[in-house]
Amino acid sequence: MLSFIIRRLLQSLFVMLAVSLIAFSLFRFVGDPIAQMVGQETSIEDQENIRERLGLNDPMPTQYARFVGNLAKGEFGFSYRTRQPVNELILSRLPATLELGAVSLFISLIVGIPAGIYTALKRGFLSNALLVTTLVGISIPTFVIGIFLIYTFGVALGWLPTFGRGETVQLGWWQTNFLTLSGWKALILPGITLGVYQLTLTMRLVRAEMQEVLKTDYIKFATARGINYRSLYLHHAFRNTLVPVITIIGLQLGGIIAFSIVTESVFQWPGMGLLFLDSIRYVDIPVMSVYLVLIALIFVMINLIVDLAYFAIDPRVRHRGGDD
Amino acid sequence: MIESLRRWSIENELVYLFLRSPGALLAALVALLCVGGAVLSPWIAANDPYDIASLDILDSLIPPSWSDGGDARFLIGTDDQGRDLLAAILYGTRLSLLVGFLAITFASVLGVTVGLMAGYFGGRFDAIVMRIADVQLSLPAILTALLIDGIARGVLPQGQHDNLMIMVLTVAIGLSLWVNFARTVRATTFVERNKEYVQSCEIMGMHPFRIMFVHILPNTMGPILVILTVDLAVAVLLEATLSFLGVGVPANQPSLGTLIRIGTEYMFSGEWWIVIFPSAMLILMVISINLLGDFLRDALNPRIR
Amino acid sequence: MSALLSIENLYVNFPTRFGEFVALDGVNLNVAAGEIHGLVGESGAGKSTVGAAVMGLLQSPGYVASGKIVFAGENLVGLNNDAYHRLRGDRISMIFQDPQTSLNPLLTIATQMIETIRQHRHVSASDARNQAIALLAETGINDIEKRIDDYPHQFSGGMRQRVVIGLALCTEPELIIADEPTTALDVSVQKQILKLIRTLCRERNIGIVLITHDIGVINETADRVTVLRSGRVIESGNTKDVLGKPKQTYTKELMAAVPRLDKRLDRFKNIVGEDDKVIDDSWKVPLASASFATQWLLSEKNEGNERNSHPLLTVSNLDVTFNSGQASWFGKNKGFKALSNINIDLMNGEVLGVVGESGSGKSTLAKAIVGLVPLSAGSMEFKGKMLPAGKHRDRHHPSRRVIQMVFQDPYSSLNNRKTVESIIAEPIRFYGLSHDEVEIKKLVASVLELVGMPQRAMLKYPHQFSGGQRQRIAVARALVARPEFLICDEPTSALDVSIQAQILNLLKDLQQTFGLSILFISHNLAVIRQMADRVVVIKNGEVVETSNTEQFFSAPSKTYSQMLLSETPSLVF
Amino acid sequence: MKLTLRAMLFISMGTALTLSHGITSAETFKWAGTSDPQTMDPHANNSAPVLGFLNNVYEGLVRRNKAMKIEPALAESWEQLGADGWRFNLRTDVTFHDGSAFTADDVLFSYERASSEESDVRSWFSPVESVVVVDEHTIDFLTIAPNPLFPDSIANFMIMDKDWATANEAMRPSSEAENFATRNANGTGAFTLASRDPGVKTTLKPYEGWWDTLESNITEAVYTPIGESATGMAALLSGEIDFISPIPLQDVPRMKQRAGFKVHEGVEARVLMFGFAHQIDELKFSDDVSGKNPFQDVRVRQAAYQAVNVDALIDKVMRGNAQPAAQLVSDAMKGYSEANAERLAYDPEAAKQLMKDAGYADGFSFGLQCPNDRYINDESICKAAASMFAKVGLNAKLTAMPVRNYWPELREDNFDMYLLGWSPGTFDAEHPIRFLASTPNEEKKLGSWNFGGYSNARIDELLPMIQTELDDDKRQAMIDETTKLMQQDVAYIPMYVQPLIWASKDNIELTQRTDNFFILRWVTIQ
Repeated sequence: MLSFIIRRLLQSLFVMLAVSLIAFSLFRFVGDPIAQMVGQETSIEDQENIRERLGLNDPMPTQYARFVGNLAKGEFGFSYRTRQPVNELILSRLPATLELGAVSLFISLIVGIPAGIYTALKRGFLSNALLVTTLVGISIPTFVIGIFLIYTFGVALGWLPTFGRGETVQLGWWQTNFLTLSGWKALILPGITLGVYQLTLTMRLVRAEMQEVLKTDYIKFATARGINYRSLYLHHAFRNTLVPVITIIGLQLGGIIAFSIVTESVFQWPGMGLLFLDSIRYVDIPVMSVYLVLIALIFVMINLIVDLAYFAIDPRVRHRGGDD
Repeated sequence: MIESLRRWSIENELVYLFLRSPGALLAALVALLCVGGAVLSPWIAANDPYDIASLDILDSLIPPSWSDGGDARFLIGTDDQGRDLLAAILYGTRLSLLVGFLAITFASVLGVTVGLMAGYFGGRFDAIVMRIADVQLSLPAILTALLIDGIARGVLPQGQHDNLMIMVLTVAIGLSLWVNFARTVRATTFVERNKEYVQSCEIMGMHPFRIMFVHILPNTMGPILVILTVDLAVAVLLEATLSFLGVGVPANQPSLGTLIRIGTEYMFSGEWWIVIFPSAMLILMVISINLLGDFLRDALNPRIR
Repeated sequence: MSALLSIENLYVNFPTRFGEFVALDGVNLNVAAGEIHGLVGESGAGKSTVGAAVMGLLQSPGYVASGKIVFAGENLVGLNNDAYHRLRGDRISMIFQDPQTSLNPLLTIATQMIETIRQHRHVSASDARNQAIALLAETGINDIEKRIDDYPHQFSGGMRQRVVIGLALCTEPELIIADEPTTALDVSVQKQILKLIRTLCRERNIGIVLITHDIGVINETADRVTVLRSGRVIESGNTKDVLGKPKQTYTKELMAAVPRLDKRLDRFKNIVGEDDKVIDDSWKVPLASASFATQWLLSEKNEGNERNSHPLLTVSNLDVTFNSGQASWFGKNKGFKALSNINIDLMNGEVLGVVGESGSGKSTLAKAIVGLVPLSAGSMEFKGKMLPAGKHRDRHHPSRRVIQMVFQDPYSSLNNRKTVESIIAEPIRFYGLSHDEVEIKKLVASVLELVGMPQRAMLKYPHQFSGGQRQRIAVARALVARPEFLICDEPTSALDVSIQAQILNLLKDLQQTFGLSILFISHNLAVIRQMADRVVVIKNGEVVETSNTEQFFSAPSKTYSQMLLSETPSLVF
Repeated sequence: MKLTLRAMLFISMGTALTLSHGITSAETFKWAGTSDPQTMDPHANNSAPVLGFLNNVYEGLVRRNKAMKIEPALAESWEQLGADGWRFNLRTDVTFHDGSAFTADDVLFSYERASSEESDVRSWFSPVESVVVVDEHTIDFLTIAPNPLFPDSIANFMIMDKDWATANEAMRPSSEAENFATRNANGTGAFTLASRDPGVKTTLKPYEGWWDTLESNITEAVYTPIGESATGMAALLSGEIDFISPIPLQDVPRMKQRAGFKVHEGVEARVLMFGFAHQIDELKFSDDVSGKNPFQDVRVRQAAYQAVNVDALIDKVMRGNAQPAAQLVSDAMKGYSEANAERLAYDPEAAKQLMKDAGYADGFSFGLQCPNDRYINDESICKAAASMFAKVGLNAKLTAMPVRNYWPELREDNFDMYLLGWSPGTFDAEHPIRFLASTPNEEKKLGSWNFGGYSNARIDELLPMIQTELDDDKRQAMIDETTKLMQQDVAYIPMYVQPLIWASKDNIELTQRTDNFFILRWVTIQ
């Protein structure tokens, strides 16, 4: 178990190094940061000076080594755009994205799982209606859903805010939406926008897995023993779908964070996705690099948590000692 | 004709199920219309929206022909450049589908090859490939595409850039989708490689690649087919999203996504047709592809991870 | 004796795209309390459908078209699902075939037992637990107080099946449907489980419907038996009468097809026709015929086909260890020793039988010989030359052609996405035995005919054939390589007895015609007896005994061999 | 369970609190723009978003009034010291937001800071030789050469408090890591920086101790950047913000009709133009012309000029919200050349003839580079223009890209023709001549944005004379001559002056200045 975690962490380190290397070697091509840093009257000479000062003239391996070295020392550098320390900048945006992600994940699970179970068990109008509705859900681009929601609920009906986080409360460095009404209201539209796609995936996955599990011998045997249907479906069947479902949900979290770029852009949600888009616009290499490494870290952590969840759910994995 | 179809449907379960699924039939019809319209767009569109010489800025923003100020020449109106919107949508669909098809081709070739090899060889190779897949997964689709696009803009010679943009998009979208194929094919290959027909090939001394591509590959086709369909929808959406974020296809060759992006700028200005029609087209197309994917998934019932 | 269960004129239909399929065609059956009623038949006979119909768990879209299922005086047909569900487990229970898959892997034995008990009886959890422990102890699980909180995967196959039986019994049902309860088990375990079932039946006065394809099992266990074929009852009555003095032709043929442990037959006689399907013989490749195949196969005379006392294959001190030395992230893996110190000689033209229980390593031996697994020690010699093992065997090594293999599962040994023609033609092309496409086509057709298949089969795909037909195709594929040495790894264990008899006949014929040397692997002693000249018994990766077949079956020298023989259900009446 | 209840109670109390907090005074003004000012340091970034925003917090010695004319700010008055430079007499009653007094030392400190290596605005001070503190409220800026426009050129030179900067170790503008002045401000302006969350929200509050009288009745101003224009529009329409700048042109007609909102239209200082690759000897992106550069032929350039239907562009793409331009500055700028106000007529036939005369009767293809996120409808303008070019045989291969790639691309000379918008930072006609018309010369820092390498010896000769001429009429004559030369050469194709389109609720009164600065002290809420 411990050796498994250590092995995972080592592998994760490799993943993160790879991501940071890729990230780093790619960003040089995104554009010229200097042009974004200075006004139009700055001379070429001065621009060159800045370039030199930032070390942008060094060979790529040198820059990468410096970047990794600094990361290892816990120095994340400074944003080219705002000159703020990158860690501070990202940390200030992290809560917004995580809260949005959590809400949309919550929406996708709270609706997706029951709907998935229902559609797996029952055929009929409601089941088909659910399947078709959610199909529409994955067929509409996120940004169209977002704009549509803004237009309907923000502008036409005026019920919900059209952008931003609303009032937030500061808990230490964590800025939260969850403690104010306006914060909650601000979460609804982006939460739905981001959650719809995941909801559909969750529902369909739960449905497929349930159908699969329902065909197994142990469910047939449990049926033959007259276990009541509620326990049969929830205790016996659904529990057995959890391993694949958790795997996919883990992967989805990555998707949520990625798609939050679009959602955050549409809703002007001040999270990491918006920060990343701004960073691309301004060729803010330090922010982009750290963002991607952080995404990789989150992904790796999710993977690890998913693996550990297997231990909790599946006794076979628990006893095998988790060699993959 | 009907009789032969009936007989065919009895011999082939897929055809049998297909003919009995109204949803799938309808979806296939819509998809066929979309693809047909897209492929034939040069012949059925009233004008060529890529031919900038034929555009007249004075024709821009004309509403659909049935509304006030409409123009009979432009059935569903024109966009901000004076393009016939219908023609632009047809061409845009063509481009979106082209990118989609190329991307899933790229993704499937890469993913299937990698998945077959990982599943067949297992061990170190498998571990390394799956870690790379992890890296890929931790750079979610949009990020990958944004990055690739960024690089391409940086490294490709200007002028070549536009021509290659479609290739770049293909690679970007393809790269973000190959993992699906790789994982599924790998899982299927794990199962297949322990089957005795594979062992019999091994005993004969057949080359591993021949075993993989000639013998195992056809047996993984069911799941691959489903992923192909689903990912085609994903690829088309992804292209639209990328175009929405402004990193998609070049401006003078608008895809559906670009058309929608342009259209959203007219959301509050009353020129609703610029956003409604391309969106409707995109949604209709993606829904029908997804419906087909659904049908295939249920019919072939492969385990998809 | 009043019937506990009485099935009257039951029709079960399955709508398919080919039209309505009649799975049960007017079945009548009576089971009394305290009686084991055997339900025997080959695949497709509808015996499992009977069980499912009684449980009210017919797989969709199947339905009861007409007839009655009267259980304790109540007709179950048309009972609403809730009432039926209350009946299940409570009064009627079921035992499934595969103990590996019939227990929920995520729940402990205790959870599953207690839940089932409390589902039907108003008892406290601790009472239920005590009941469960008592019951499981009764089924013969040792140390049950400690093990009841374990998960299914922590038990061996036999123990799991005991748990399954415990689960089926825990609500004290009046009737149990046991669907192939021992098929997945080794003979020794099978014997114990059958004994357990019999004891429980007697002591608790439970009616049991024992569904199986294994006539030996029926013979040893059932009080009465019903023979089913294609959804119809062929014959029914006391086990001794039906099996010993069959009245119907089908039953007679079926009995004749069962390999006998007590004597060796040259050929099985009175073989049941494959199916009632009309075989389409009209399609032919010009000039193709079985005799052409024979001629072609014999055209290049192999010296190994001469029956003599020169060893064709010598295996010396062979060890196979899995996962050894494979570096994991932390330290080395010790590995699992599948075979150790194996010494075997196989003479030219001889059929050597290898027998052993599951996990004994007999398949690993086959894999080692064909080069699929590496050796960790020892060596092999083939035709007097070193036979490189595992990866050291060159892909073009001559032995790759002359050693061919027929696998156990005809459903997985043929590639479903290839036509039969390309499956059989592949070795011809691959080994360069012929480059003339016309000849290849002719050969494929001829070999098909040689193994008793219509030539037209070459146009079809494997999934269009039954298991026996597929196995014939697999034999044809092995044959076209012009092998000198054939390895048959459980070639008939997935087949019905009548089909098994046909395949064994085919192998015997081919062996005689071509003088093939065969390594014949099977867990079924009766089959070994019919096929082998000499027998090797393997247990836990080691050779227990090697002797001539006749000698082995009349007087086995080792205790293990004796035990194996005594626990195999026999047809001696 | 009890705990959860308590938690819920806590949450509902929290919401109640914030609800009551939410009802703020009517004078809270919420406004939005496309991008966030990158820094609060007035010397760290010479860009309109930063300088425009900080004009509300910091002040210069002089400032521009509503009509863009220079008026006294921290300097009560100023006078020319002959040819040597300028003397500024400072106000005595000014305090910084932290209460400390404003003196000539602060000006000297700010000069040193703004002209330092790390500063992004040092180019403003290239004509300055030295700065001398005369007394506590008098300071001299001595220039290298006579500089008639010096006070105009330092309208955005903002004064920082020396003690505050020193105490907070912000003596120099931040170049890499931020310093205290990046997110904090201590100016003398009408508003203080109350809070700053970069990229999210910035709050300003009126400064009680401001030396001037405040027109505005705002008690709090909250700025939010909103990148998506549709989102911004939605926010305005739903009433969440009071003001947004800019709004998309296409939304103007609807917006004007909507009850409760109004549109503020004005003209920006920015002129949009196409530039040519004058210098290169061979087109880089042509499929059919090699070995030569047709744009070196003035007839081809004129053909391109006459192929563009600027009126149609303004009417359709700009929705009638722009005025045509014949030169590189708008008529609101100092030095605008009245004598050269006429554009060449749109005349595709003439253009075709010119092409024929130049030997390109069948036309040729070339690369047209365009930004897609820099100017209003920039990409649409290029697309429309490309189709106009195509009609006379100029087959433009259009590449549109984000500005982050655009400037590097232009610097690498990867274009045959390109789109450029120029806003003269000094609001004087000399500015574009210096940057766009003089022959590129890195040493003298001339022609640094003259990507195409246009060169005219006479203009190079005229520029220094314009820069030092003190007499307005003589100076105007020289500018007229330069403008004429550029028109003759068709150095650029000036098209139109970009509009300023702001929108607000109709209870907002404000003043729109051509530099696109949003000046809060002129905003009142009714």
